[in-house]
Amino acid sequence: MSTHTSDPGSEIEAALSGFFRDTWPDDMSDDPDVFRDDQWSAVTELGLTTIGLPEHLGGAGGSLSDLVAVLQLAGRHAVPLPIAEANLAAWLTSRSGHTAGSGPMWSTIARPERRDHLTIRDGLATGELCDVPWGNEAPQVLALGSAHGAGAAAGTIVVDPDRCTVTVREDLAGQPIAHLTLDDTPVTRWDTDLTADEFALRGMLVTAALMSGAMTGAADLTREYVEVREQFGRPISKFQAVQHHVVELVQMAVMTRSMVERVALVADPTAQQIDIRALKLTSNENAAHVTRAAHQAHGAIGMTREYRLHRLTRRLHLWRDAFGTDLELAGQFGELAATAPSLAALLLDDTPGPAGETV
Amino acid sequence: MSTHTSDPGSEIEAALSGFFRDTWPDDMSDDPDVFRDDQWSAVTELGLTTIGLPEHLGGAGGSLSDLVAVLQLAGRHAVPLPIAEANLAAWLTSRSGHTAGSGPMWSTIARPERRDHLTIRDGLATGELCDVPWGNEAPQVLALGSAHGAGAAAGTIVVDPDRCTVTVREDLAGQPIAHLTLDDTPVTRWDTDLTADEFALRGMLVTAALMSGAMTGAADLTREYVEVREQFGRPISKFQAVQHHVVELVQMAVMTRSMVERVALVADPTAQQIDIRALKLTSNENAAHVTRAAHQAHGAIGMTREYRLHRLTRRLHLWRDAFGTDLELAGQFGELAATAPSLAALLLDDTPGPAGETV
Amino acid sequence: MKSLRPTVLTADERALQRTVRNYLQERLPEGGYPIGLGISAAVDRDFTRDLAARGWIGMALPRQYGGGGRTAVERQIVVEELLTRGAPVGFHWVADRQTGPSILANGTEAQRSHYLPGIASGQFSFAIGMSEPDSGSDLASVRARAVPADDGWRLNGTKVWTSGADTATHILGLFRTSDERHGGLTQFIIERDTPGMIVSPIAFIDGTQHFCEVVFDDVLLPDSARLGDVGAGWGQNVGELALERGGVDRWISLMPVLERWVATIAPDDTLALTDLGRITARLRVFRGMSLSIARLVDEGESPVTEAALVKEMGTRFEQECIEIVRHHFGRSPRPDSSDTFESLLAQAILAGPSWTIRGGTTEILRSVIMKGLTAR
Amino acid sequence: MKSLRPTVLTADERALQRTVRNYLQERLPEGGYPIGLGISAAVDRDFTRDLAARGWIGMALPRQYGGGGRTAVERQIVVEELLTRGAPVGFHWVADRQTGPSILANGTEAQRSHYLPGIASGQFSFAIGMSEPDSGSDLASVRARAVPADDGWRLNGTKVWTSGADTATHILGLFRTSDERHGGLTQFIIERDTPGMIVSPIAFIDGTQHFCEVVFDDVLLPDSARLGDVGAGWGQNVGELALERGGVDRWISLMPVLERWVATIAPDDTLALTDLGRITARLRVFRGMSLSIARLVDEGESPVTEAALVKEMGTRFEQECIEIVRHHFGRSPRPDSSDTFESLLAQAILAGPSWTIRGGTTEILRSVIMKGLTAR
Repeated sequence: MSTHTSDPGSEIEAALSGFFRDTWPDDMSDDPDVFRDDQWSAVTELGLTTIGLPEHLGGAGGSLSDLVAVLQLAGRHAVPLPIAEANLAAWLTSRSGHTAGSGPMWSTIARPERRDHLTIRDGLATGELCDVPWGNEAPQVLALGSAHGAGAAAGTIVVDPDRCTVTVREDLAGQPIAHLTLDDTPVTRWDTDLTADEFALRGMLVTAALMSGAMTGAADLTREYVEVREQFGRPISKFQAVQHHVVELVQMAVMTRSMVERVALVADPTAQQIDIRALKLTSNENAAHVTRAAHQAHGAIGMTREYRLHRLTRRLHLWRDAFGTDLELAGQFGELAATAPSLAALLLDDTPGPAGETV
Repeated sequence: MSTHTSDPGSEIEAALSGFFRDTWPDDMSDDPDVFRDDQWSAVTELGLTTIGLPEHLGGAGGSLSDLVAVLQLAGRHAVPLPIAEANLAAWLTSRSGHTAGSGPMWSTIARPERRDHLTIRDGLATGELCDVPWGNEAPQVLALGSAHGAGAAAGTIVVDPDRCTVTVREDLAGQPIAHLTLDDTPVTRWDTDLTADEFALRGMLVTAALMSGAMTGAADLTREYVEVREQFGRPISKFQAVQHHVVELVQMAVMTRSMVERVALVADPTAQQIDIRALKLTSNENAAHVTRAAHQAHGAIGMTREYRLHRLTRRLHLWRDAFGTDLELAGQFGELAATAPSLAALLLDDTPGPAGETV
Repeated sequence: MKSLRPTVLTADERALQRTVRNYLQERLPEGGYPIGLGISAAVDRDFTRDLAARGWIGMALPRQYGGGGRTAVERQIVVEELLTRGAPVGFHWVADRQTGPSILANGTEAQRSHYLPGIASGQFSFAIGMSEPDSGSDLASVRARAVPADDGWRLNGTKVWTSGADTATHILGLFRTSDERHGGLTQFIIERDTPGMIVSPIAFIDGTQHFCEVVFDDVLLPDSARLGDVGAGWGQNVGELALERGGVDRWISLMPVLERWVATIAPDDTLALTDLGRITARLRVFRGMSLSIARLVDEGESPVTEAALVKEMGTRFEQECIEIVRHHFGRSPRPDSSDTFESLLAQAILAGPSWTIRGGTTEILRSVIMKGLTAR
Repeated sequence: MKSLRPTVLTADERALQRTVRNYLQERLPEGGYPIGLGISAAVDRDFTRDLAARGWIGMALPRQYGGGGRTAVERQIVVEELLTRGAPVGFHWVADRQTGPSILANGTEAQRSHYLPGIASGQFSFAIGMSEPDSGSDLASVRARAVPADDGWRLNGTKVWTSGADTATHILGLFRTSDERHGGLTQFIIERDTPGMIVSPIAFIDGTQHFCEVVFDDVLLPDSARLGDVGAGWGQNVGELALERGGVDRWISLMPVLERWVATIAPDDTLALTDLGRITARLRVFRGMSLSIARLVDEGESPVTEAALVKEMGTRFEQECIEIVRHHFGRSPRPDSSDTFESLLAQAILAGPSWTIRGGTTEILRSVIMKGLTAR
């Protein structure tokens, strides 16, 4: 029986939690203003940007559960580095028949964006990629053409930011995002059978893992704070209203974690379609509860940059809109549910095949 | 200054609250199984079924604020009689150029219903009127034809239930509703310039007044109960979570009451378009909070018919869907807001005229 | 708190799921049975007997007592299929979910040998006599009293809100045997025909009569009717409540309504589809959590906090779902409608508030969770 | 609790509304001023002076002190027009809303004659020094201390989360003058350049710096700086909080975001229109309540419970609105965007959680309401 309830990412979590805690300690209240090369080297040397990819494709090996465990740690410690983005880009590379780079030749990815557009002719690309995370720091930006209006057969586009006009901005969490303008810019094109949908699903899983970690972080932080903070002569944890905030935080964190780990465990792409969308949608909604409850339990101190809560909640805000917003996902999932032969089977079947048939 | 903050229904409220309290006392736990003729006579003799209508039209006189005050009392005491329906029918009668009947010749009204249909030829009507409140007790049923698919020019249709096939059912609150089938049934037709929309607006106001009363009743009842009920050695009102339920109940009741009285005060049909829709939509949403909070604060006892809370909450459930459901109203109000020249002016102008112009 | 480790169904478990599903599809044809929502399931002794014949009652009880000797996950699989159909499980529901396991854990050998086969065969139906007029969330304030008498016990007092007592063959009651707040409570099993026990239905808000008052007027019991040690009732009761809370019935009972709602949604109704998506996604996530809890039980854990955590969210979520569905229904549903969707929705609207009260109120559950967290 | 009796605007009041609206349309052309959300309004001394010149600051203060001698309702009308535009009212906001009335009620004649004209003319800007690092919701635990010294007072301690202290000309601070929990608190007015007072911005979650720490290091004040009696500070502070809570700013501050959102809604976007309808209807109802509260003030009532009741709902509702708007925005908004809607939405997302904290947390307000109810 224990095969079904093993905790698959637990080994790597145990091995790496010290690294994360030491490098981004719990008492960090603000992010460093710059991309820390030393930290990034440590991250890449540990193989975190390619974990979950087979070694023969240049990956660090390990399972999807291992990747999820790493990203939960990254979320838990609000790591101000593009671990998830680089890992996603490495996966895209491998799914495009290439070997994922490691060391200095890492890539970030361009998320699907309504405002993006790209046209490619004779190896020259023209268009825009908006809000590319860490697009100013990455040596390479990968974009799945079909996700950016470049036509379904466009494959994976490899962009060198140095050849683009780059405007750097800040996202909601204060992390750098780059606006890339391409104007007959030479790009490399890789063939891939990956659909925009498959890419988005991987993006959802990766983002939900980060969110799960950040929710756990916010729950832990709040539980600590309410024991220490006193008002009216006793720790605020003694107030029923504060307890309700704490309970909600734990519920949201436990729920998100349990689902993201469940999805990683199944690891079967045909089965993940449903569970990953459910995961991201639920994570988005749970994150809304978490930010509200954590801030409310913290009071004024949580609204300052001097205190570390904002590092978690600002990232949660950001990730809610990455790879699937609530309305998009709810609409998609709703159509899926409405066209399923049986709603009960959709919920209860572990691996629902086409037409609701149980495999 | 006091002219603006007078409490216009307060006199009639003071005059009648004793009658309501004595006839439908607070410790009534269930409704009588039958329509009580003696109670109905008392109600009609007091003029409650025609209050708010001018005397020269057969009404009992009084203002819209007086009508609202009476209906709030009816809601507060969960009166198991069609006071609101009869009053609405009397208004429809007067708006059709006829004199509102009193005494035994009262009418009830058919609410607009998607499933209804009526065709009329040579004074003979064929079709169906569904879920007509108290349609089995009323000597007459009035329907505004345009609200039941009988064509915009159909006027007010006067139906004699004795000439229809009548099936009696129970609504959510356990009150009788009749399904009327007409098959070449002789009906009377009155001309009226009333539109289906104007009729619905009046219906919304009347229903919201009932809801306001029921919310006040649920809030009062809960406040009493939490002081008396003890758990863990003290009144449950001492628990922060229970206090939050009480606060929410009071908020919802105060809010609904303040809005329904505000609408009654303005009494200008062109101004009411906006406020009445806002009132009914908000009342619906508030009622949802009230039923949840009141039941949660009461615990198991509130779920029994032996205790009187259900008389209020079941009616609230029912009234939420009468004359405008949440989705209908929200959609309508949304279009209104989206097409207004200024959202701020829509909110802030007391009597916004056409095209947002301030009168 | 235990982490809710991820798990999936094995091939054998999926096979069981198919078997149950196919059986119920035949046994319960649409329109051929009274549909109930979770705990409000109809009582149908024939159906109970048919399930028992297939080994689907008392599944997790040991074989030596007539049980199936199967896992908590296997039981959950059966229960899921039953509840999503609103099957008439009312007769055996309480016994299968909580009284059986409780008697197994706390009963004497004689009690096990007598009651458990009766439960597993679908002959015995239990109701739980816990709450009293002045003792709801604060169970320790129970006042119904059992005093020693003639080698046995004499019971006096009143239990209320005892669901299913009208059709139960046995009542499992909690009685005060001393004044010690928690240590003064003891459980007794009372057979239905015992002189002095009077069961009277209390009309529930939806008009049904399964909610009962049970009066004990000098009821005499032999000592063999006592379940567990004198003074052990509180702990046993808490254990039962955990069983009551952990199940899928806390988020799945609205399925008969949801299935019928889905069938009414127009393909271009973005609003309804969006709402449906939100609901379904969350239910799917709850399902994963319930499965993880069942696995913990099968590993010998006692996931009390986890069960409370899911029950608290699940019941609140079901209430939100009712709100959403009624919005889209668009008119006031009639409880007496011949349209199943309409009448079920009306029932759900009326009974829904009880879901965050029964089996521990939202407030009590949050304090159970909080205690579980700080105990870590 | 007073009932919130219905009221409508008089013809004169509607005329004032038109005048203000027309003026602001010219004075604040779209794109020509920094838009702020409620309490986060920008500081613009020129704008403040222009409003003062029109008599729209300190409106409800008596004429003899430079005020307008007008009603609370009239002040609300002006404030509504300002806030719906996100006007840069930051410089005078606190003084106009609460410090002015408080000095009028509690000050000496000399204080009234000095401060009130300064406020009404837009010269003086106040910030409130209440909270301390260990004293947030529990204000009575204030530890910053004032001790008698040289015919005056010596102040030591630290105030935090003092909004606008960086640009204020005066701080109104609450200090401990004895150990009595409530009776040991006294208020002082401290001018900005007073030696020993150090104002340091604390970075707010959205990156702005209006949230300040104010350190008092042996600050010496004459006794004339004391506002009200020694030991009367608690009561005065409670009175101010009521003023802080009653205003329309507790439900209207999101209007600049909502106005811009509406402009983006496609005519066939049922989902967005439905959400917009819900929001607008409720705002319209809140407006009626705020108007009734202002009328009560004009009648000499002190609607403390009513103000708390509306503030508690209003601020929670504003947070719900942010959730809704961000759903429809459909991507993560950038705080540094050149698109006003996008940057305002980003600000609202980040700052929104503070709305149910400032001016009394949800939890504190509920207990204020509860007390008000039982006092009836």
